[in-house]
Amino acid sequence: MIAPLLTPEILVLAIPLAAAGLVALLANYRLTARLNVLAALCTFLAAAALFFVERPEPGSYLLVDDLNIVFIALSTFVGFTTSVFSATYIAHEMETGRLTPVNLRFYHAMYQVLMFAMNLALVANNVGLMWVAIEIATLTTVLMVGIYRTHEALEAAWKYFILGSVGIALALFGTILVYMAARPVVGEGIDAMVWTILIKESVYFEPELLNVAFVFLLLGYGTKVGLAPVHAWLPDAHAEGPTPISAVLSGLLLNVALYAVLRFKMLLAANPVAIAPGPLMMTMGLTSVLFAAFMLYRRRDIKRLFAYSSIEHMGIIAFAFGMGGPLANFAGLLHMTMHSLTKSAIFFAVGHIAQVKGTQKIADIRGLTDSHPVLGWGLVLGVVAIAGLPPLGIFMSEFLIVSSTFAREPLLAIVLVLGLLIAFGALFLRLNALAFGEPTGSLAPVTASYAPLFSHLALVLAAGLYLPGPLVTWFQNVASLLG
Amino acid sequence: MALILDLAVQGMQMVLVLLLAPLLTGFTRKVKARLLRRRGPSVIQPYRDILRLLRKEVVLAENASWLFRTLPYMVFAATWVAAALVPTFAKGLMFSWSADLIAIIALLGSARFFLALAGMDIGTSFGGIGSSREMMIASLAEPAMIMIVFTLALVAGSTQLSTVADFMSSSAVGLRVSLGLALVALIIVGIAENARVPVDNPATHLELTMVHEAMILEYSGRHLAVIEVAGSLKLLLYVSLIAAVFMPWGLAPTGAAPMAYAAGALAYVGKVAVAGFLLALFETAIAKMRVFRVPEFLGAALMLGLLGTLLLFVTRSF
Amino acid sequence: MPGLEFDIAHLLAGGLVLVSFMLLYQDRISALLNVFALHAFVLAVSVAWEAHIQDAPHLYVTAAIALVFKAIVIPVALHRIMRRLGIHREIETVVGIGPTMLAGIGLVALSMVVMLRITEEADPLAREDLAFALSVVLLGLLIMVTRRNAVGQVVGFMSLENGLVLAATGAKGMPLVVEISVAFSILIAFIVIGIFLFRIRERFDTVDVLVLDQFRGDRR
Amino acid sequence: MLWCVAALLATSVAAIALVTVRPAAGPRFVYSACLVSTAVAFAITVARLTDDWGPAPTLHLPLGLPWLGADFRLDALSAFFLIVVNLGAAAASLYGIGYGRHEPASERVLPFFPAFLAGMNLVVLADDAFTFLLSWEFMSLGSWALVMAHHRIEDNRRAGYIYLVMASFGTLSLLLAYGILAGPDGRYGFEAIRATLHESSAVAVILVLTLLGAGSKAGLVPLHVWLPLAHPAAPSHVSALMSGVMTKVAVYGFVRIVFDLLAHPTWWSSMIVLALGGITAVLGVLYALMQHDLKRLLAYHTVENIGIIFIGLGLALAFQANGMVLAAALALTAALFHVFNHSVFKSLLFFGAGAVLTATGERDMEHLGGLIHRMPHTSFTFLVGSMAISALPPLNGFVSEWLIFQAILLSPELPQWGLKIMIPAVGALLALSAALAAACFVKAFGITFLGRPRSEAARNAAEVDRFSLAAMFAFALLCLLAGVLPGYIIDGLAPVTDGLIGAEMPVQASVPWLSIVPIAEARSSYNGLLVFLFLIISASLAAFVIHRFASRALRRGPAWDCGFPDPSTATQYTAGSFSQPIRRVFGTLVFRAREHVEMPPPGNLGPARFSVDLRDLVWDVLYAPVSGTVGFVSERLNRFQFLTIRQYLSLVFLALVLLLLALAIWP
Repeated sequence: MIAPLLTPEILVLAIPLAAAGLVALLANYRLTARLNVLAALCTFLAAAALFFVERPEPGSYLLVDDLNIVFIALSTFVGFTTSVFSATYIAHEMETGRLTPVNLRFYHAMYQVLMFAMNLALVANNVGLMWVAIEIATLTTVLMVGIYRTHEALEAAWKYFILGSVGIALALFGTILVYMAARPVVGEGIDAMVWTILIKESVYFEPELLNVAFVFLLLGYGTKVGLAPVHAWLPDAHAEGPTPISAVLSGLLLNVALYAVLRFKMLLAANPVAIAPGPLMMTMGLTSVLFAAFMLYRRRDIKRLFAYSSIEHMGIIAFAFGMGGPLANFAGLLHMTMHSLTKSAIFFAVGHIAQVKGTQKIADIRGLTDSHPVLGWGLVLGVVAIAGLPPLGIFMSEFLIVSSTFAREPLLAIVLVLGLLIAFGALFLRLNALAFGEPTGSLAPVTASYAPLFSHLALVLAAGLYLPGPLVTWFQNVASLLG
Repeated sequence: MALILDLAVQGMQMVLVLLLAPLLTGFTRKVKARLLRRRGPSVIQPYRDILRLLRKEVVLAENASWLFRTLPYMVFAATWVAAALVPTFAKGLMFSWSADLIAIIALLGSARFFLALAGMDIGTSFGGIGSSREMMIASLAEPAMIMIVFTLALVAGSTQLSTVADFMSSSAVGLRVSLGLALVALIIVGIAENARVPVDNPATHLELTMVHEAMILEYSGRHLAVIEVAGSLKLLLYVSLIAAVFMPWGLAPTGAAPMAYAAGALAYVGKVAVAGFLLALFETAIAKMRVFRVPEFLGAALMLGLLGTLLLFVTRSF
Repeated sequence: MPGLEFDIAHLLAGGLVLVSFMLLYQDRISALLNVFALHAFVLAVSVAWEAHIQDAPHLYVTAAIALVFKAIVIPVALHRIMRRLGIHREIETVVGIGPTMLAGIGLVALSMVVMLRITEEADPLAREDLAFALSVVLLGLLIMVTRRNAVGQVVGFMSLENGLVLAATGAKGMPLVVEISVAFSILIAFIVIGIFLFRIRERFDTVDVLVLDQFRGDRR
Repeated sequence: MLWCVAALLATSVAAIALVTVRPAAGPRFVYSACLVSTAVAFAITVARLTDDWGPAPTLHLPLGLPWLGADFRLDALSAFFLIVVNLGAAAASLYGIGYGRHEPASERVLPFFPAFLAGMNLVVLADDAFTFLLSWEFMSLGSWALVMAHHRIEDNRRAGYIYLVMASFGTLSLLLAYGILAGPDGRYGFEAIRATLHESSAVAVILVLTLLGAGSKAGLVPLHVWLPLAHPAAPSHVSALMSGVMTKVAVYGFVRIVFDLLAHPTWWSSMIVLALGGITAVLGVLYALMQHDLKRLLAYHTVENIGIIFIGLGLALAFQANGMVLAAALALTAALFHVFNHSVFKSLLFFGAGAVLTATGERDMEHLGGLIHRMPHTSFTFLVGSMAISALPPLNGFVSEWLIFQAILLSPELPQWGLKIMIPAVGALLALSAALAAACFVKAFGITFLGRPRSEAARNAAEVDRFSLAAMFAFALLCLLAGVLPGYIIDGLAPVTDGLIGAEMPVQASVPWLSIVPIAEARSSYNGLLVFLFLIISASLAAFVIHRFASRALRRGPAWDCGFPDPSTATQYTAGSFSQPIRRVFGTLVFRAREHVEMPPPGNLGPARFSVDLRDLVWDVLYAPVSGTVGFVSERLNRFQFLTIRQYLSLVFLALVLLLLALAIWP
């Protein structure tokens, strides 16, 4: 009778939750770190299993479909590699005494809770449940960002918390409005919040309500996605929190929030009378791209630099999805996958750098390719990838986005290209300083393992050259699903 | 048989220009002297000089390179070949098609290139002055020359000198503004290229005013002789170029009877004499100009050439 | 007799908006907290009324939560924190009270316009209710924006949450999950804010956000 | 064909491994591997181009865009450019075998060198937009890494940065061009693109974008700024590749898009190309004249030659637009011929510069001189290269420029008055640039190799290794052969023009005496072989006669120098003083050149100082403002990093209110 509970989608949720409790109880931090990795691995395996078992009927709470399965696989994988990275990273933090064992128990527990929350948000078939999950994720990350208890960390966490909870509130209001729109059609009760039913019936929904709802949802979840002008928490949270958390934030949480936005976009797109959600997303996307591109120039903190680049890429993705159509959607999905892999890889590299050099100031880091060749070239490769140069994956997605956009919306495409170029210039300006020139700072070798970093980069490289057929058809289905 | 005859004619032309060149130089010197109320050296003085130089030994600067010693012959060869390809007394010579007008200009260009290098080899300040000024002048003279070629080629529909000459002697030419402009431009370029007054003074050795002389300052003996010959060949070349294009009368057609050739030769000598006289007259009439006036002088030629090309469309639209 | 029910519901919802305006008007922390208690109380009553007219008993729970936590616990707690931090001086607002009020009125008008565009099919109760709720939400945001002081911002945030609750309860038959999540989130929010205030207390002697903002490294 | 590319990539991977384990054996292995694979590729393509032309072989790989795959095609055009690429690459590898030994940072060169070669090969082979752009950018990336090889020098970093930004600018504009070509539903295959008809407005946009894209890589003014910075920064054999070969790949991109994919250009589009080409040619050579850094001078000459090539392409466009296919074939042949020539002699010259660099460690001509005594072979090959690039007969540079002149002379038959008037003017620019080039190389060769050494390093220079010499002599020989036997190359180009324009020049191999006749013998003809023979015969004849019958005596003595020989080498003409007259003529308006002379007053024995400052107008007018704007905007926006939480909240608030307002006023 226990058997029905062991379906992958349950496991994906159960494992992290259990692990969280366990870790919270254990004292030995080495052990907890290992447990953390182990749990993340199991979660990933469970997620992988999703591909092989036949899908369960969408219940009123859980759902597994083409769209979210991609996200789940991605997030669990990155979660796993990040946990590997974090194990060594945290160990170093212990040695330098920035963290106490108590902090660590807390940290690992929160890490697993975060995993749980994100997976829940992804498999939720219920807009209310999804909302709850995203809230939990936010609150946990708030706590983790503040974990160093320095002035900056506290301030970043506070900023994140205030802005985040306002976002929460807006999103909730939007959700309520959706319910209100659905109720007359679907009828009262739980059904009016079940995703699969909503999407079926949304043709008959009250368009005006949907419009208002989407505005609130876009701003609410958009805060989590980090779209300008509601991005403000993102750079500081990335810069002040522990690096693994920055990696998870950029790599996963943003995607999860975007996933939520996409769900509701589909809802609106299905309704003939409601306003087209595309233009809104495209405007916010372009704003983010341009804004972030310019902001990149004045950055002095290496982690904040890449945080802004995350904003830029989220903008690109939002733009692609806003543009819609099979090509653009495909490109958007691809770009999202590639970005979370690449960006987390970059944050791994940055974490190593910051630990080796003992600083996050760009001005104090020089000539990495000389002082730490592997690390330096890893960073170069990562930046080359994130800047959209071949033969890495992001080149392909940007190629598709731009080329497919230009024929339809020349002006927008040109704005986008402008933003890309400006950001490109900024990134390489900084890279020149970081990776080349006379090396400065400590020459101590890196103790941590490079495995997560280079496994990500290898994946991105492989994807840039060759996408396996099944994956492609998968993406294409999803793209058509997104309309 | 015909082949041999052609070869003979071609050879004759080569020898003829070689022999005639110093004579032209001497002749102009003589006329100039006369115009200045001097008796002046005899007309064949240049031959004497050259023979004397040939017999003298070469005094070579210590750090002269192998290039310095080979260059005179290269200069000479380039100029000679170019001169041999310009119809003098007969057109349609055997090898005249092996290089058209542009190629001839380019040959002269290589001659200049070599000479300028020679000027820089020893590493003296005068050599440098000479070369740099020479190249500056050339950088304006060559495009002007090319524009003149354009004008001719667009009129005659060919860059082949024989064809051009044919066309110019035919009645189809008529009187054209652009041809006049081209003639003036060509004369200016000729003066500049041959380092004559007012661009340069072949007689002076006043260091700072000389261009051509400064480059060959370090040469002596046979090298100097060869270069001198090349110089006068170049002068002759320009004269015969003007003659062939603008006074194409009396040019013997291809495969004509020997008498025609003789007549052509006579006509040619006549033309050369006239040209030499006019040149001398011109040189005595005006004074040398400052080096940095030269660009304007040549710029005028360039403008004239371009104008000539453009006016073609006005006078006759293709 | 539905007419009366509607009117009372509207009265309460409108009352909530009114109280929001009062919040907007306050410039002393203690007074602010008291008014917020009132705010929560009105909310509780209106939720209870909703529960009555929708005869949905679970809404009474929500009403109770609102009453207990928001109207009593939180204000008291904030009073104590305030006293511990020794800040009973008045809150410096960013813009004067007058302009703020005007802005608030504009916001209410805006929410009306947006909401009343909704066609009549959606039942009128929900419609009016949403209009009021939206204006409460917007006013809450406005409070957060115009207060320089962390407590003031917290209060603004919570009045915003009240607006959400109002909307949720106005949504007929909205599943329990939402109320729970609301209460839950408020709980979390309160705890976390508490933690933060403590930490901030450890670090600096005030919760004034301006001071927080001053601790900004040059590493940007 | 692709196997060679694969071999190259494999080499680069192997190189990474190698430099990590055994740096010592690195250079020899890597360069030999490159040499072999490129040589094989060269042989294959030559065979393809010369034998009777069958259907172009294609290859489909399941790489790249999933539903499209990566397509490769070897048609006449790509075959020709492959020949250019692999010829240069092979020579550079050969040169590198020797040069690489002196390379201090070989671990930063070896991995990227083969990758760079592979990238160039792939660009030329690609048969769909994605593969094309991927290889294109890959090529840029590889060369960027090579430019950054000596990254500790500040200037090199700056050069690399500017280069990469310009490169991605070019790629993005090409990307936009392909965006139009492929249409919204993404038909990226070249076959599909050819099949579609584009309306004239789209054609215009595409042409401009292509000019921006390919031009920025090829170095068209005003997109050239990166080129003279980046090319000299790289190791010399890489500079040779970048200048001699990579710019040609850019030309390939232009030809491929404009002549092949975009079948029907409009006549006025050719005017843009012609104007750009003319300006580029003249400005390039003028910039070059002002330099005294040998490698930078050469880089600027690349700009000039690119201008000449684009003049040829513009002519071809003009003729093609008016259906004069024969003339178009002539012009295109001339342009492609010049592509080949330039790749040969520019590589040769960079090899020479590299040799000088290894021998003396100097790039600044003001510290060189007299090298002809110490390095005779290098100086001989450099002389040949200089003559070739100065378009002097009987070498190859002259032939292609001569052909372009012939094409220009056909312009009066064009119907449009604009072109009638414009083309002769462009011809004047071409002639001007040719003459200036001659001046410039008199300077380059004269200052560097002739005269007396101006520094200790130059005094003690020694001849370079035999590999480098082999590469240089091979190319010098090639310059001569291509000059005296141009007919074969023209015939070799026939299938290319045939494929692009549908016409070809008359067959040259059958013409007696191996001379070349573009249109008709009565119109114009040129015989490099005869001219060469005449020159040799008459020169040796004269020498023989004189030595036989006149004196052959020779005495060494001090230089005459008008009686005042000065032992100090400082009295020689310097690079700066050599170019002074031309600077006076053109400089004042092109560079805003200012000359400052400080004469010490009489009695003061201090030295007089002479200084010149030149400004790059293009930089001042175009680039400085752009970077200034970016800086300004980012400075303004930067305030958003330092807002208080409340202000951020107000941002959110404002966004919300605005959106709601938008909804409120929504119809």
